[in-house]
Amino acid sequence: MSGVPIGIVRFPGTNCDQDVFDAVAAIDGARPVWLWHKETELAGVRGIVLAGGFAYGDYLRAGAIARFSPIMERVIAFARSGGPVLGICNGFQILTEAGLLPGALMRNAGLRFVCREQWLRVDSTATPFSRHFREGQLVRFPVAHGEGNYVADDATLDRLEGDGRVVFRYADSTGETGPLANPNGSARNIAGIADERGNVVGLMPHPDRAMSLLVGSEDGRGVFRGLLEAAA
Amino acid sequence: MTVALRDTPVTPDVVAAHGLRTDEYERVVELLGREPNFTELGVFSLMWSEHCGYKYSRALLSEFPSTGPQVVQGPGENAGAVDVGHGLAVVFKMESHNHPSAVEPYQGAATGVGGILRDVFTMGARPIAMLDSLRFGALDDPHVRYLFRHVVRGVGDYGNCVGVPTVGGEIVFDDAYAGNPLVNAMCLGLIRHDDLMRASAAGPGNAVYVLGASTGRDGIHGASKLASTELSADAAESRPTVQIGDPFTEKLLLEATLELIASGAAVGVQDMGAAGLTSSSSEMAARAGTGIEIDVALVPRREPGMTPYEVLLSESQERMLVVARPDQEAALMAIAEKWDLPCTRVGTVTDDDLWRVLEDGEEVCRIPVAALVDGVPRYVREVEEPPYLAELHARMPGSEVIAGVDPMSALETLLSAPTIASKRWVWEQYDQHVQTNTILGPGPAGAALLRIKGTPGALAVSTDCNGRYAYCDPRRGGALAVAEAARNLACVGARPLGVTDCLNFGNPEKDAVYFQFVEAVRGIAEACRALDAPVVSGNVSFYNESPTGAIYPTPTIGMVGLLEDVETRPRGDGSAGDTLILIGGDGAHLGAGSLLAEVLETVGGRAPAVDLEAERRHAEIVRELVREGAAVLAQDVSDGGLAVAAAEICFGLPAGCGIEVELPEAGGPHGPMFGEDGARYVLVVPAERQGAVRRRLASAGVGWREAGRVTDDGRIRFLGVGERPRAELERRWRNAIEDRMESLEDER
Amino acid sequence: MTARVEVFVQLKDGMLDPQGKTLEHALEALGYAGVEDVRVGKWITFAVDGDSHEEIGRRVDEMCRRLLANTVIERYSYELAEDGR
Amino acid sequence: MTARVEVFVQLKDGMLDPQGKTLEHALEALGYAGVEDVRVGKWITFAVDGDSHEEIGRRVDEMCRRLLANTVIERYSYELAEDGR
Ligand SMILES: Nc1ncnc2c1ncn2[C@@H]1O[C@H](COP(=O)(O)OP(=O)(O)O)[C@@H](O)[C@H]1O
Ligand SMILES: [Mg+2]
Repeated sequence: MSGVPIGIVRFPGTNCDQDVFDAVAAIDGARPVWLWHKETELAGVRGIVLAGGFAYGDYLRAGAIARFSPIMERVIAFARSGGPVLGICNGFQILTEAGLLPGALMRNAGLRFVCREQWLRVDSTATPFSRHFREGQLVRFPVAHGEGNYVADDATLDRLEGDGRVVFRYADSTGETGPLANPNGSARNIAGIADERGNVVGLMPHPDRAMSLLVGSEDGRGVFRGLLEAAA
Repeated sequence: MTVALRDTPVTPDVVAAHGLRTDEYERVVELLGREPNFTELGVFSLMWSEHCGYKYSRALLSEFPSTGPQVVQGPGENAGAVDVGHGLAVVFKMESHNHPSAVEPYQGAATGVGGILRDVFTMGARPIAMLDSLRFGALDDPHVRYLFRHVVRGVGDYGNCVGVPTVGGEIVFDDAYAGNPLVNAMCLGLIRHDDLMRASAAGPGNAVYVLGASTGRDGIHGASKLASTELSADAAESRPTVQIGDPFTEKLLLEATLELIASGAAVGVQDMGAAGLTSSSSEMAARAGTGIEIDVALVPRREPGMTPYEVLLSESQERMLVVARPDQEAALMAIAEKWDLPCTRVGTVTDDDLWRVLEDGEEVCRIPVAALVDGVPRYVREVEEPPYLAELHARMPGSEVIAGVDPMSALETLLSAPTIASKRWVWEQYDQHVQTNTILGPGPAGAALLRIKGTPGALAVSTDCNGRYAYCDPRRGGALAVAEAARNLACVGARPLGVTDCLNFGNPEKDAVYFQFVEAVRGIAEACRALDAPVVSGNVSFYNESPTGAIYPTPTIGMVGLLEDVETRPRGDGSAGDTLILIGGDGAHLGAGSLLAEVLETVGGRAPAVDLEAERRHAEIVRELVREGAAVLAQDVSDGGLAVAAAEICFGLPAGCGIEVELPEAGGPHGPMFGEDGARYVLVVPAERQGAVRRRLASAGVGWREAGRVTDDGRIRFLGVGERPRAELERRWRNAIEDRMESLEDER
Repeated sequence: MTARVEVFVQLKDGMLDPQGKTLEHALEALGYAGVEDVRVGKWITFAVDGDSHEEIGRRVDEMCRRLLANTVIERYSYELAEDGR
Repeated sequence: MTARVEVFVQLKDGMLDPQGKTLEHALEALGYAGVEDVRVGKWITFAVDGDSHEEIGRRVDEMCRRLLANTVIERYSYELAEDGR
């Protein structure tokens, strides 16, 4: 099988690995490659996705244990060297625990796991993963998480907004980003953010579950096309 | 303490404490040719319990049809399986975890999900969906809210963590379940035919391994009962019977098990569920016609000082029993290592047909496998119809009482009754989408629809049961549960492939309960025959009683069906101008129905009569019209009759749409609006398809009438009766449960 | 008086503690040898006023049994201190 | 020596604690007046051996910073005791 190798990290307890694998495989020119958490080499992948799920059961804190897996040293180095890294849901939580993205994801304000179709407003197209959207465009990805409540101190939040690093915000079908559209209490309705250089992005909603109208939305394709182009 | 336990003499009280009747004990002595020792007694009491041995139900369950060209695996294995074409089969089963959930709702529900998942992946199938069928008392009782809240959390947290979507289910709130909630979980898995693994301990000389979690004193009921009499209070304290779920370990166990089955690293695999090591090892030997020898000293423990009795009877979760050939051991160990799971050799398959247990080589049990597994006594008895039924049937409100009910406010009451209202508050706590197969999840339709990747087809699945029907008319109730499931499938264009069941009843030693069971089973058998839905797996849960009496008999049906071409699924996009077609004629039957229960707050009358021929023909025609796209949306008429069905259709239409329903001139509106007569559907038909639909219905000789239309005025109107703004009714329906659950915590 | 209350909740002995077990492995993997018997419980703190130490103690114990601990599977203990604020 | 360790983890002041708030409301609903400032944290206990009290202390502190607490949002404290088993 040919194509640009995109690594999908499998931690014990990752459960969206196959979904992400399928999403990557659905993009012409991309080739999904498994990265086992115990490995210490990246096998030449050009982009990396940390998939959703419950690595180590989310025990103690979501992402807390996974971020110490052997593979993560390589992932961190790859990210620091500018390689495209996407963290979806649990992957986002792991990226914050690993310090690749600022802030933290706390228990949902409603204290309940929440799974629903969710509208997002694209606030920055300056990352590989959002460049195929228009600024202000509404996209629909499902959310499914119990610890998606994004928190950071005001200084950090201001910096994120100032630098255009808030990539996705929870919105309603009209684009309103008020509390009613916020599924988990996240600060300023933040659903996804980028690091300084934009090559590392984490988001709670699932573009990997939005790859076909048959299951509700195909808005996720743009995210993975962008990943491929950045990796190529 | 442990010594005391091990050497406890087997006195009549000890036998009684183990729930064995004297004649059963004599049978044990006869089969052994001697008195059992304490450990052996515990083993028999477990294997001969209803839960493992089905002594009251087995004989009757054989009345179920269980064969058919599509059946790949019928009853007898961990789960049943039916063919879905393209070399694939669906493995499915339903299981109850009622009592554990009553004691500890969160862990009880969680471990219930864990158990049914293992039943499915033990067979080599990857679990692709869960459904949960739940019963609670009324939500105004804080303890019921506590149970409900934590059961839902338990179901969600476990399935979400393992990564299996919960795509459907049902929930009923009724005082009949106040002291005894029901938690039934159904799991579906997908597998290639040739990967199907049977749980047999074949090949004398092969080794037996325990894979997964270590063994603690979880769920040792017999022992704990004993403990409370023989041990000091605090010692009893330290013998938990509540099992704690570990979904993370389950996920590892799932992946490891599928990998070792796919790579041919095992001869047989069996999950260690109820009765743990004892039933798993003896049943595997029984299936293979071999013997088995286990040394409990080799079983990894979580706690010190466990006796053979405790190790054998422990119900610790997330464990598998694996049988492998010597040449498979290396591969097996490598897989266990990869997934960080302990895998320990604990015994050997033998050819002496004996179930032998050693402790450090010293024999503690020596029982013929056949005695344990096939020796189970079977009880069948003739019982008469209990008098309560005649009284119930007579207790039907008079027509003047019914006539006094204001139809529109009755509709408001029905839509905001938690049993009928939207279950959104529940299923939003469940991951409905992981694995990306969910075309229709909870909510939109009575049945869920899942694509089967790599094929053009989709699976439809629904769980259904109306316990009130079964209480008023056990036989009809059993049949109607099957019929409703089939209707839900027809509404998404699917035809039935097979059925699993979870038969929840009271104490079968009581004649009334036994009668309910016998009749419900017959009703299910008749309906499954008529609708070509063989029963391939199931579960029986007796003794669902509380001080306030037995629960409603609740034979929950889980039906799996196939939509060959996913492109023929209902579009669900009705719009103003579409016509409502009522199939199956107008309703008249209010007995045992929702109007009585929720509005008049009384239970009485008979359940709706069952016409299986009509069910079959109507399901057939609905299926065809849906597949042809002639009906963009189909809804079966069930709880709350045509009125509720019409309202639920309206809530699924684009904002702004309303619905207008015509009622027959003659007679009052109550029968037509709220009647729950069977074999009925409402179809939404676009203008341009109406001619075709009329012709098809006429030629099919199916009773039907035009019942109204989709409007653009955002109102729900029953001509000649009254109307309400859709938004107002929808708000009641959508928020009924959430409003009652507002406070975030309740006292236990 | 106002008291600062600390409530400690933990699974009963013998109960499987999946979090503790997983955490124990994680600590070992991080190179912390000789860590054993890890258990993850709850630590709940609050301020409450009442007439006396005893009266508050009785009330807190009741709160634990009714809400703060799940006594079917958990045991609890608590400490009271005069509020020094 | 072997030490029994107790680690206490709690959200930093100023971070609002929905779980604590919920319990506060629930306690009030159950009729417990005058309960305030409820916070729900973690109580992690384990046994660990090492050369000295100090050495163990250093190690436990490191465990907390690296794994047991997320210092972006949480603060921690711990106590060591000679293992009396
Ligand atoms: N406990 C539950 N878990 C998940 N989904 C549920 C549950 N209870 C009800 N649902 C979903 O809500 C919808 C309505 O349920 P129900 O009223 O039983 O449908 P029907 O009456 O058509 O069988 C269905 O899609 C069902 O799957
Ligand atoms: Mg139903």
